[in-house]
Amino acid sequence: MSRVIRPYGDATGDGMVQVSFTLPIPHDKRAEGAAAQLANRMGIDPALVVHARAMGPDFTFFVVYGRVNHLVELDKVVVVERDFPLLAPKEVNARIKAQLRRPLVVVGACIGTDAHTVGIDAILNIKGFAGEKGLEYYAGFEVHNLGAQVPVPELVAVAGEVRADAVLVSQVVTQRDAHLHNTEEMTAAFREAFPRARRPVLVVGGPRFDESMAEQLGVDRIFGRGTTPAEVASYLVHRIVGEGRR
Amino acid sequence: MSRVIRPYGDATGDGMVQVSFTLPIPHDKRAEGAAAQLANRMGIDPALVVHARAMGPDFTFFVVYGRVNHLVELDKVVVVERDFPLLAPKEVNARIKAQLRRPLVVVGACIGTDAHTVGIDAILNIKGFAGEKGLEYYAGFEVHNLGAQVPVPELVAVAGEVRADAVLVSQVVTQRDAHLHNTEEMTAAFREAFPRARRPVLVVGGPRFDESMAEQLGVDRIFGRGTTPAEVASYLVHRIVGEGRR
Amino acid sequence: MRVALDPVQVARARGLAASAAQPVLAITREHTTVSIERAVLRMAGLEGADAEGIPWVNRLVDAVAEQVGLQHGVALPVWDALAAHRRSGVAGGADPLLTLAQRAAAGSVQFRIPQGRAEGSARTAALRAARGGVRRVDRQRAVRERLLARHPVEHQPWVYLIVATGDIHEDVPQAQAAARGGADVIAVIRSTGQSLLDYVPEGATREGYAGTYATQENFRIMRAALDDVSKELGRYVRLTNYASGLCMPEIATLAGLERLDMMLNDSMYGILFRDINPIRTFTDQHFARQVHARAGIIINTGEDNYLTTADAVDAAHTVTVSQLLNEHFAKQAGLEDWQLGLGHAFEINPDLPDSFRLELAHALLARTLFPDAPLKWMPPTKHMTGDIFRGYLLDAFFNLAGVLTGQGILLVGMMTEAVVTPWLSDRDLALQNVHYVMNAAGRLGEDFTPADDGFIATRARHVLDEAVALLERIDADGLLPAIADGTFGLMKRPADKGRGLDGVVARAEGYCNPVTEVLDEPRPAPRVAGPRP
Amino acid sequence: MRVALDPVQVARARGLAASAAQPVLAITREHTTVSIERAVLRMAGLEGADAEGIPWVNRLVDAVAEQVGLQHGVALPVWDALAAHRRSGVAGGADPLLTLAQRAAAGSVQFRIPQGRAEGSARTAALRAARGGVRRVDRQRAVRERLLARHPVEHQPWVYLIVATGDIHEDVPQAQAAARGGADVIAVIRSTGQSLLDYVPEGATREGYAGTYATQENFRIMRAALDDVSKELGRYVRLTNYASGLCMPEIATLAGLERLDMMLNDSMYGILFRDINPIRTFTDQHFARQVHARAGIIINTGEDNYLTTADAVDAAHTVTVSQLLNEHFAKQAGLEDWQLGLGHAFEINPDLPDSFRLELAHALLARTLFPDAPLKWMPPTKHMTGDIFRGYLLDAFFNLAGVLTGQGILLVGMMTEAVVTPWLSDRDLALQNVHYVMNAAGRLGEDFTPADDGFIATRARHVLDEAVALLERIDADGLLPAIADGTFGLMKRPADKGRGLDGVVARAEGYCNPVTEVLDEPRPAPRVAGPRP
Ligand code: B12
Ligand code: B12
Ligand SMILES: Cc1ncc(COP(=O)(O)O)c(C=O)c1O
Ligand SMILES: Cc1ncc(COP(=O)(O)O)c(C=O)c1O
Repeated sequence: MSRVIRPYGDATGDGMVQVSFTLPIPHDKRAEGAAAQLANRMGIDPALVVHARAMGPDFTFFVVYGRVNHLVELDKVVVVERDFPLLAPKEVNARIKAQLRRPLVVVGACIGTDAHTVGIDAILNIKGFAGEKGLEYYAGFEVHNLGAQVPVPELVAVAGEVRADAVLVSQVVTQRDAHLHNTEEMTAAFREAFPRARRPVLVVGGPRFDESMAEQLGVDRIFGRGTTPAEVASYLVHRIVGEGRR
Repeated sequence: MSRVIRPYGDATGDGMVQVSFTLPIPHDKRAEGAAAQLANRMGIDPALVVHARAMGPDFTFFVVYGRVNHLVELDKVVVVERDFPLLAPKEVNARIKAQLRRPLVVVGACIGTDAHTVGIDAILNIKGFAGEKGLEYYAGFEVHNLGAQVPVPELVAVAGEVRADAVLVSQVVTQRDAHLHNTEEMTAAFREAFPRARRPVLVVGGPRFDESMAEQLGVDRIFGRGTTPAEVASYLVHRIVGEGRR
Repeated sequence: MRVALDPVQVARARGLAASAAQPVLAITREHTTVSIERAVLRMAGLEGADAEGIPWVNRLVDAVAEQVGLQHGVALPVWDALAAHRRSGVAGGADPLLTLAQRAAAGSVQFRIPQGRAEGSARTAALRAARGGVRRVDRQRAVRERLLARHPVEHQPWVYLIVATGDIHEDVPQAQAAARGGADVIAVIRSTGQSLLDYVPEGATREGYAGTYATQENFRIMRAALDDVSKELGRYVRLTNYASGLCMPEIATLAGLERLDMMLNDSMYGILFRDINPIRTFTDQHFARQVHARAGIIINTGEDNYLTTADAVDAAHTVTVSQLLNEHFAKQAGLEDWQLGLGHAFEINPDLPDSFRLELAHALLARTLFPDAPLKWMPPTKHMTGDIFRGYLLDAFFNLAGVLTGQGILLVGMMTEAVVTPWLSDRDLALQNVHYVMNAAGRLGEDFTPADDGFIATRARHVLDEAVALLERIDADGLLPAIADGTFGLMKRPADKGRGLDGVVARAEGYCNPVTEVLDEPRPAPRVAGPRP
Repeated sequence: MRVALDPVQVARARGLAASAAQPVLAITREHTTVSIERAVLRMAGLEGADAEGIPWVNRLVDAVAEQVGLQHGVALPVWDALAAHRRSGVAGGADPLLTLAQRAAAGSVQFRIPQGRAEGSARTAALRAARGGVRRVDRQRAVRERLLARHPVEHQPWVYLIVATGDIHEDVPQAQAAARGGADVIAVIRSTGQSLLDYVPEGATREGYAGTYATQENFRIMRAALDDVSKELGRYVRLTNYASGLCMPEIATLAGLERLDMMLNDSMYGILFRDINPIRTFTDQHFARQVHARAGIIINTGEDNYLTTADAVDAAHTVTVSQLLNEHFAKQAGLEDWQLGLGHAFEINPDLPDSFRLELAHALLARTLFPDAPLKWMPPTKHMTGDIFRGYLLDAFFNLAGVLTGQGILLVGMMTEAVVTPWLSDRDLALQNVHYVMNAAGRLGEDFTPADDGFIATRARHVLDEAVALLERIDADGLLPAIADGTFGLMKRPADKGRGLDGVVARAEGYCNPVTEVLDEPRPAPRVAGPRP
């Protein structure tokens, strides 16, 4: 596979893309020119403004097609690859039993004002996700799922009480970067409450996270869209059991 | 109105846009990273890859949302504004009659292998477009509509025979820039066949033309998507009668 | 379009719902809550907040609770104290209630449960104050009726759009743009955290997350903006918000005072999806619905939510059961059929064979069971993905099912459902989708007659049978235990858990709520109705 | 699903169509064309082109035409000359026909119209050669039947997708991707200019505009690629091209030889939309259809095109008239019902009230009129705009109308219709759209029974009445004058104008066409059928 590629419309290398956006200006020729200018600045040239629609007197919606000049350099793609083996539930349980000699304690929650529990439940509940059972199903895990809208101080307190090995936090609402603010608040609280060596492994997840931002947000790992319970279980084993933590 | 604006998703200045494209690589995490890289290079940051779908083993389709960093500078927007008055059919006829003292001769055609006559017919036929009658309806015009797939030499010959004041050419097929190549071929042929002063006014039209490319293509004017007959009639009067040409 | 149902089975379902609701209604009659008491003060005209943003109604109710408890209601101690103030010459200013609240917050008021003559005059004064508020509500209702007569909305379904920027000043232009694009109803979604706040924030707000705070001032701003655009368009554009969460009774009151037209108000949503205590929720809900009934507000129930956590086919009958319960609770609170925007949703997995026919069956079941209610039809959300094109497609079939089955209120789906709260352009595109479907295929129902023994009718009857079976179980075991068991939306909520329980107070003998007393007085019949079913 | 039509009116419509077609069929029997004669040579196995890319069949036919004219056909002079070659010991090599063509192009062959014995042996030799070609066609048909038995396509409609990169080597992966995505039929659109070329280009091509040249080699490459993917998928993927333009008879022949499965082949498309002379078109068309009949190829007619230039409501009956004419011409050429992919399209202005119901009416009319033909249902194109979301929506309703009314071949619409020739991703999205609709609502037809006196049935009957009225006029005034008048698609095409007229030759007494003679010989009945209506 070539290391440098371009988008594919209907021929190799044609670089074709589709863009849509709204500009806060009334619809006229100048507005269409403005749309073309923006597309040009995005590297689209020629930019075909194929659709423009006035939305009331103050806004115009555009659809633009065209050839983007940028190259995609596959060598420079930043991606968080799975750097641990994917284990079957049996192996997970066996390794926890053999090496940790006690269940691995996990606390889960939606923090802040987020009430979207379906995602964290998908990872934790027996029912699971995509045909895989959740962590509660594993003999090796002791799961405390605190549910929705858990205040950070409460989460920290419970994590301490149950001596959590890992804390799993879900964040689904992302408007105004709510998920980032909440995560930062959470990591700060854990940093404050636990000495570095005793701090539980911090994991966040949700469909709109950028998995490469873990360090920036102060968590150990981020899981995005479509994560399955086995991935999380395997990661926890790798991170906590495999490294002989505690 | 502010002279510098940004795209509007759901708040002023949020800069949000939507992009979709295909990359010629199999769907995996790296591919999603590649999509994010491309979006970043287009100035979208953060770029949310919200949808990725494998299309067979070799291609992946992406939908990306995010904030684009570019500004739209309204002062720098390039746009071909109508720089002539829009006349009613009566005025058009009156001015041709008064100043030209003979009908203004127009030759129309789809050139090359393009058989899309609906656009040029919309401008020329009596039936017209968007409720406006076409140029054939005007007493002031003598219209020769040659129809589809007219070879350039034939067009040049007819234009000479009927002593055309203007030649109106439609180009709808744009794949591989067919419309640009055909237009260039046409203008070259007219330049060769006519002395500069006697060359008919050359007009091209079609839904995917960039109206600002007239000079580059060697034509006098380009008309795009949604052009109406009255605009064309008014332009011809302005250009040919108004300036007392010939 | 209707499906053939066995009338005996329908009657049985209604009877079971009434019987299952009975014990819960009894409980609500024995309790009050902090929010109901605050609502009484709001109805009496107490507005505003202290320097920290804590509303004066909270300050005053808290002070009363601390000193004498709330078991007699807040009215008697408060109007008793007001009388004492007056007697002792404390400057009441233009707003003696506000002055009282301020002084109470400062710890300078001594409350008591008045007895004898004092009780009588406190009650009378409270009733007068409450009646003033209710009159304001009545006036707003009359204004709505007048505006509706002037700018009528004849068509159906009503097109319902969500606005959710978090900033009331961005919401306004977006709502107006949506109205111009064809929206009949604008709902301003609330910020994520609000339902768990035990107070209603004050003033115009710009800092919500994924929604804008419901405040009296925001209500006013938006209602005024929509009045402007209604006039411009010659079509009355309705405003909706959420009477839910810990402040449900107060928000219902503010909605009546500020002429909101519809309110999301479900008998169990707060329990299931906000983990609010069941007793708190049912008690608050009854009061809130009494106010809605008076205000001529159409409620929207929340059965759609169950299908975001449970499967829309397996749990179809739980929607029906909940609709029947919501209907009964609503009627008990004085709401009429035209005010019952019973909820359901297009949430069947689109990969399931015949998914669209199943949706039609479910939608027709609701339509046939509740012939006079303006059903609220919710779009696909759970199975929406980042594939916005597919999303636009699913929304089209949702719209088609809506117009085919005569839904009254169509909440317009957004192609970006799985991505962001709706953008301005999403709303415009969604409206185009609705309008195409209504215009091109709106009357297709005339050509379409599901056979009595066909797939659709059979499925509808099957769901009804399942609903009756579940109602039998609930009736036998109790509604509260059923909620505790995860019957609805798979959420398990025991009656003794959940938020806001400490705000529930058992009423004492002599409990006085001047607002419900006024609402219980006889009054003339209403004139405005919902979208014709 | 069907609509109730008056059988007398239906019979009348068919009778009028036959009667109106009669004079035109008579004319075709009196003529031949350069392309028919070239097709004879192609059937006899003459392939390849000279250094300038002019095919040897053109060279040879031109040489014959120049020397002795084509009024007796090319076969007699050619096989007579071949015999002379053989007699005079000219090295015929492996391919004597090719050698003859090369020598004729160099001016070294003297042609004559053989008489008597010479004529008899030339005719016999030509027949033998033609029979060899027809046997190759028969073998390909047998291969198709075998592959279909192994990898059957049971469902309907067949999902039909267009590939149009202009480069056969880009077309291949795109076609395979489309097949994997669910396409049952792949059509490789032709380059814009090809229909007006009076020769068939040679070899694999990469330089088409908005389509790829139809060449024998391109046919082979694509058929092989689809055979591979058919095997991979266990589902035979059909290949389609265009037997249209000035080389219609030759392309039909190549299609038979290279196992194409369906061909666009309309009796009037070339006249109306390519300004090809009417006599040329009708004559070519009859020959081409005879070959298609033999090859077991399903033709697709082009009524959809009328609705891109004329209005789909006003001109709905012109579609019906053209379908009836196409049916009659096809039957006369030996095609059977299952081979008639009669065209129609979803082109009603989507802003028109009840547009979807009108579409259903038109689609049902065709379905009811031609119960055994696998109708070809074309998507919206004319009213598509750059609003790709709206386009995706319209395509969904097109798909719904298609499955509801039992269309046999569904040409999948693209959201980018108004923008570009389809992208790889457009096709994938379009397939998802089709599959959602088929899976979710495919059986909705079972629940759906348009009333006999309802909007849909009434409209269908009205269009049929208009069609009969128009057929009466055409029958009275003549089909060629009707075409000259702009009856179809508003295009006016007089019988003595148009391209390719100089390639039309009146047959002389004794005209010999060995291919049609072989095709007219009796043969066993075919076994494969189209999508079940
Ligand atoms: C279901 C749902 C609800 C339900 C939630 C029920 C419940 N108990 O969870 C209800 C109806 C209550 C609801 C309410 C609201 N919702 Co909501 N909701 C959704 C919906 C439709 C589906 C979400 C979902 O369940 N996905 C399925 C799960 C399995 O996927 P997931 O969450 O991505 O989880 C996976 C991965 O991300 C990962 N993962 C997730 N978390 C974690 C955590 C860890 C540790 C790990 C390892 C992995 C992991 O693993 C999971 C499995 O793969 C989405 C729209 C959509 N289609 O996405 C909107 C959506 C999320 N909701 C939204 C909003 C705004 C709200 C409200 C705030 C609206 C309001 N103002 O009233 C309310 C209030 C909720 C609140 N306080 O937070 C917005 C968020 C917008 C944004 N991007 O900011 C969305 C996107 C809809 C929209 N477009 O407006 N909602
Ligand atoms: C109708 C149509 C046809 C008809 C044409 C009938 C006819 N007699 O014109 C038929 C069915 C024959 C046809 C055939 C083909 N078509 Co076609 N067709 C269309 C369609 C659906 C509509 C075009 C149309 O009529 N628009 C309405 C007119 C009024 O708009 P307009 O052309 O933009 O004209 C306006 C302005 O642009 C301007 N204007 C235009 N010309 C001029 C000239 C002057 C001088 C002036 C002043 C103004 C002016 O004024 C007009 C009024 O406002 C489009 C898709 C679409 N929805 O746009 C595809 C489309 C144009 N076709 C397309 C293709 C590829 C073909 C084929 C080549 C396919 C094939 N390989 O077989 C064939 C062959 C045609 C050929 N040799 O050129 C592609 C072009 C792709 C591209 N961008 O390159 C399109 C976009 C469809 C697609 N997505 O694949 N087509
Ligand atoms: C019935 C009902 N009530 C309330 C809400 C949301 O309100 P809250 O702000 O209380 O979460 C919803 C959410 O969709 C709902 O469906
Ligand atoms: C019936 C029919 N034949 C032929 C064609 C196109 O072929 P050509 O390459 O001859 O333009 C079309 C185009 O859609 C068609 O509908």
